[in-house]
Amino acid sequence: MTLFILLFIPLIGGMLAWYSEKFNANLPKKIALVSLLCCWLPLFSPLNNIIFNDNSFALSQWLLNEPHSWIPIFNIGAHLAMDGLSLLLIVLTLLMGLVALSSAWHEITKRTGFFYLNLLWTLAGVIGVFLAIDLFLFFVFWEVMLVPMYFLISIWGYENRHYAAIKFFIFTQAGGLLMLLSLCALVGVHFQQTGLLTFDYIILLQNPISGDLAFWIALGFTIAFLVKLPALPFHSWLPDAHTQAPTAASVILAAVLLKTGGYGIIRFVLPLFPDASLILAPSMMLIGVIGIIYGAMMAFVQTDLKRLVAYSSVSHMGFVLLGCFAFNIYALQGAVMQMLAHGISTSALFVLVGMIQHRYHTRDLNKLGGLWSKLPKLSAFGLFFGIASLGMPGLGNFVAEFLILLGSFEQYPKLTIFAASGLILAAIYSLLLIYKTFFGQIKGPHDSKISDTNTKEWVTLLSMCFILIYLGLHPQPFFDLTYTSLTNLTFIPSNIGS
Amino acid sequence: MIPLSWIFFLSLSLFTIGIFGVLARRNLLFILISLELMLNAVVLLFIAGSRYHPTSIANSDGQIMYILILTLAASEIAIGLSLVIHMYRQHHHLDIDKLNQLRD
Amino acid sequence: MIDNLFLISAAVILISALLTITAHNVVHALLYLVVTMLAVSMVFFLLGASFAAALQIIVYAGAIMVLFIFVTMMLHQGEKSLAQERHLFHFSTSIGAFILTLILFCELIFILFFMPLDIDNALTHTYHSEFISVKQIGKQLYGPYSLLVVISAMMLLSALITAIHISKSAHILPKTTKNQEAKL
Amino acid sequence: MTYYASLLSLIPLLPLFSALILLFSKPNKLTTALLAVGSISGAACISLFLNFVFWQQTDFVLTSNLGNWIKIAQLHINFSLYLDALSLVMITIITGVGALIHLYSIGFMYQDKDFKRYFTYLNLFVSAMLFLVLADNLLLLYLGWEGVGLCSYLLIGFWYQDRDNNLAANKAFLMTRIGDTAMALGLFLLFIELGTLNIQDLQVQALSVWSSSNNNMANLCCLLLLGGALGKSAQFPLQNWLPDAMAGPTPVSALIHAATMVTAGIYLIARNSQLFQMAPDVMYLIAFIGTITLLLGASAAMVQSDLKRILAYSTISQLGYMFLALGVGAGASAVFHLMTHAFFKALLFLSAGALIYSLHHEHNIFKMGGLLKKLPIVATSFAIGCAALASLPFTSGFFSKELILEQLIDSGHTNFWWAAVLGAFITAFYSARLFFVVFLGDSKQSPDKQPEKIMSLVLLLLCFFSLFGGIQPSGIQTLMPKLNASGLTTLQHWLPIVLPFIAISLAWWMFKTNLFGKTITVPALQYFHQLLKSGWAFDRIYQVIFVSPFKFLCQLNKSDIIDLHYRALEKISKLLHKKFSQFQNGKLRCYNASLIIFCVLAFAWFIKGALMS
Repeated sequence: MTLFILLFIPLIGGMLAWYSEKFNANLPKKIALVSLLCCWLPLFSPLNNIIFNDNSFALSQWLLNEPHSWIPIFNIGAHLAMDGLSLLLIVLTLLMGLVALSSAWHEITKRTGFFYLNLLWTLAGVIGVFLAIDLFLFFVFWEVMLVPMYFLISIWGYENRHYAAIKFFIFTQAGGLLMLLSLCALVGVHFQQTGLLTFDYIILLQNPISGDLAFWIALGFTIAFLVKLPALPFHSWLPDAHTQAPTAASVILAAVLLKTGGYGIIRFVLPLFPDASLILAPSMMLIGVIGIIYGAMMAFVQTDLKRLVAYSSVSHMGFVLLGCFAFNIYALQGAVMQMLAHGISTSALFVLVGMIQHRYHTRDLNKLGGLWSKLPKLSAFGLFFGIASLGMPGLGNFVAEFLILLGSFEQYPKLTIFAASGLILAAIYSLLLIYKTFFGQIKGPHDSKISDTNTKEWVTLLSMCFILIYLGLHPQPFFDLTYTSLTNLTFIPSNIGS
Repeated sequence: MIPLSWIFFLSLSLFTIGIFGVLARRNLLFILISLELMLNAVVLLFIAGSRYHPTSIANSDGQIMYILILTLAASEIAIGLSLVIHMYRQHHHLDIDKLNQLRD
Repeated sequence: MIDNLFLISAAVILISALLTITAHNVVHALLYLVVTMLAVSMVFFLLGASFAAALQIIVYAGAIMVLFIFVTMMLHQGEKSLAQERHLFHFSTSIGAFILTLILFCELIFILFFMPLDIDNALTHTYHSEFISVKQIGKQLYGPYSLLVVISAMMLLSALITAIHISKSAHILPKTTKNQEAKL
Repeated sequence: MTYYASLLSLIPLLPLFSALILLFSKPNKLTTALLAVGSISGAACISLFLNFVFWQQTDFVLTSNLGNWIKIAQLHINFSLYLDALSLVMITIITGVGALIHLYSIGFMYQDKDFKRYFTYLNLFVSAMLFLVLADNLLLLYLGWEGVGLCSYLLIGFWYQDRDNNLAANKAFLMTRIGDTAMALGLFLLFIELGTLNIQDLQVQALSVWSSSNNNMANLCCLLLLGGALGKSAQFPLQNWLPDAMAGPTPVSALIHAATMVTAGIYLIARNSQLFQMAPDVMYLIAFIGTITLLLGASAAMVQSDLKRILAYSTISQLGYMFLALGVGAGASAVFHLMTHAFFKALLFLSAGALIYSLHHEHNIFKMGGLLKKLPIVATSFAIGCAALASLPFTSGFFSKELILEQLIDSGHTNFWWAAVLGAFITAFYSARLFFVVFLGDSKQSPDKQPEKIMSLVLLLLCFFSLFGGIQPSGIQTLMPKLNASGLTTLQHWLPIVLPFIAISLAWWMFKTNLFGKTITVPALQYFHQLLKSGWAFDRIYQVIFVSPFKFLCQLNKSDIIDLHYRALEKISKLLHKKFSQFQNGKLRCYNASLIIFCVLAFAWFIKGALMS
């Protein structure tokens, strides 16, 4: 039952926060904080039996497995299970929930109750996505996390937030529907082949379907996840959603919602359709590489700070896609690590951009400049996270990108050379970001009352720095955690690649 | 005995004349009149149909259908005409093309 | 003998129908319509449906057409409406409708005569001559078709109520609409 | 032995800890200086102590493991340090020169308000360099490599208010980043081919796996590693970032762009010497690039007017010498030249710093003159530095450059020898020109303040080293054959010794007829002078070939072509909506007509169907 508790806490917390707004204005924040903190309790048991007695993976891949029946007629079960990969991503979600909460603490003033409802329900949806093992339940949570995010962007966003919110909604909804189609097709084909109608992932895993229909179903799933992980052709919702979303929403969007795409590929596409994903692999890696270069080139010319960071995350997610379809253990570990490191570094950048916007009321790079002399602490953090996002060794992003490129070099050397050029392009736009905002002469008005980072912001940013450094210097625990769930994906096919 | 195809031709041409009447005339009254024509054409067919029905005993379904169509025509005309009056009272003309407020 | 009688009445039907729809004066159109109705009742007689013919004359031509004429008289159309009518309907505006109906007519004729449908042979061999008596219709009506009677009764009732309601509100409405306009 | 291991691990960690302490605490200037210089001099003492310990032993190895980094499948990487003769020399140079430069920069940077930030970056830089030099595997080396690049970026752009400094810093970081990416690709290839990234195992595996020398995989790996070295050591294709890197404070230029960072490339090739032995073509390429850079740097330095840019171009040409030595297989002589160069180039830069400090940030040498009397210490240190640079006899520069020239002949590359000698001539010429223009002649400006005592002390210490830097620990001796002049012809032996004097007299003659400051009228000569001044116009070439097309392409695609497609989709649907709404015009007759039209079509379809069958 622990997983269901973990799921219901944010849901109930959200309702309470919304209801409590009637009593006084800043009660919802506190309730949201309390519910986020006690989300950690259910995680306590799996966490400590991993840290202390690390034989937790001895028996099976799943740390916690809770099958319950939900709709018996179609044999749809409310089946939640957690393995190393989902545990990692849930911990990331909760962390980023706290960061989003801290950044929204002073920024959101109107209708706070409803805001925290949406925030917590998005988190609940995402946790559900990471835990759901039953495909139907997975789809339900896929939609649950989408609707509150739409409200977050469209109500508390900036100038043309409606356009961005609607665009975000249409893109992800189209992806979701495509996934629903392929999901039903998968179950149908499985039923024909084995006469067993089930939506359960573990059973579907036993006898993967093959043939050209499997290819189309795999393609359906992959496209749905490509929309969410913004791969190249479907990425155009991300910059708009990020620029118009309030800081808390764009932190959640960047840190967690993008990861559901990557998680989906690793969890559902690769194991369920082994030979179809082999056929898909070259084109997907090509899309990944083009995404890296295209995202970086787009980030280079942006004048809006948030758009620049948004396009940079398109480029980083291109690396994840490259890693997922490279089919060897290094690339997959790199992809998971990239999801974690990118989640932290990009959301930190968004928190910083939020702070700059909160103080200077502008995101335009041409109007910003010389922040180092006015706000040294904030600029120091900005420099650190800018450097992290360009992949400086000793920080999480470098380890991830190194592993991804190492893994994909083994399969497609020529393609990886272009992907490696992404490292140079990443350096270009990160340096541009740092130079345009923090160095140079001050352009903005000189009101001296603008305060540097207060303790709350200072603590959140500093903790994120330590996490990134820890990820960079000691990533081994994360590798061991996801080792079991990734090894069965890495059937290194001898036929592809030179 | 009248060959059925003639009756078919007759009712068919009557029906087409009715349609032309509905399409061409812009006065509501004339539309109602041509509607009546179309109804008669249909009734003709019903009666002919039952008359030529190849069963041993005499078949009167056509005429029963005629009775029904008759009541239909009557009620339809009653409402049609009251609408015409209503329209005339309000717009002082019966041109149907001017009645397009429902559009926007 | 019956055939040429049928031909005459068919011709009358067609001509008067054409005249109905092309007449400019409403009353002329109505009268031509009455003539059509009578000719149709003649055809009913030829087809042996004497009861239907009688009904046609009494109810259709008698009652409905009279109602029609009664209403047109109420609308005191006068000379103005005749000029208006000439303006509303002249051949050049309805050329589109004419072509459309012509195409429809040709298609129907084509289907009727040139399509390889086998309607003629089935009918010619067994037909019977005696008339259908009113008693027979009555038995049928209140036998298997009793439901039909109930439905038509309901329909007539509803038509009655609607007609009364609309014509009643017709009185009140113009007054209210006037002061509504004043208010606007 | 473990005692030494923990001592070894202390060397890179000391500066790191002091950098972190400085980062998070807000000490006053004195404690910052004490902490910073203390940690570096601590590391220097440890390395000196290790020198004494291993002075006699010829082949000693000391390793210490700081912990595990990445362990997946075959990839076992851990933070382990590896000390042998080569890295011992390197850490002595880095910590020795580093300590002196830290000491010097206390005086130099005392007025600056970002005193703490400066020393944090400097300490971070030295610790990254030490990690690079002591790394046991290529990934930790890469970590140090990028860390060094980052700190050089931060230090070049130290005075961030000025726009040019930032641009210079960005340029430096990006150029080195291109080299680093090539090196990263080299790392991947090496791991896939040889299954490990540990440097010592690599050398062993290379011998066994790539049996036949000169197979293309060995060439490819060495080429990629060379790419990294070229980027970092500012060699031929990627060298135009070094002159702009002079925008940083002068002690930074001394430490980073003369003594330590630029030597990383040479260390990388020297460290993987067996690997490069397997690829003779790449060795020849290294020699070739060395010569080109040598001549390019020297010729450009001849015409510069900015004091620090002259020294930057001379660094490029001296590095060219070292690459040349590496190319012909004389790794030890390259390292030896690296050591001596570190001392006298640091001396030159620091004395230039003192000069700028006292002349209140005056960089143009033609605005200085006749300072011999006014700044005696700076003048003497400058003189010794220039002498060593021009490799006059009995200076350390003489020993190391002679050794390289001799190695060139031993390995039979006589054409490279001639180029090297020409380079030596030009080097002597421009160092003499520099000295005469700055210190002799009529004085245009008088210095408003003398350099700090601490700066003069450091200068004297460095003078001592650059004169007697020739002595080396025994470890290097074994790698290096004795200075036997057996194989040389008399010309080859005496020419390099006589040549600097000829160059100096030529420079003296030109100075006397004050040809130096005169504006050139002859258009062809003027064009050539401009070409040399801009470092053979590499900046413009790269701007035209790479930068502007890239910028143009990005600007072209500013509004995201793919996004335009989606917006076009939206516009199309709006258009269709407008078109179709015309049908809803409220006229009954139109609705009837559409009804009849449909019947007509239905009949037509029915007829077609019936006719077809």
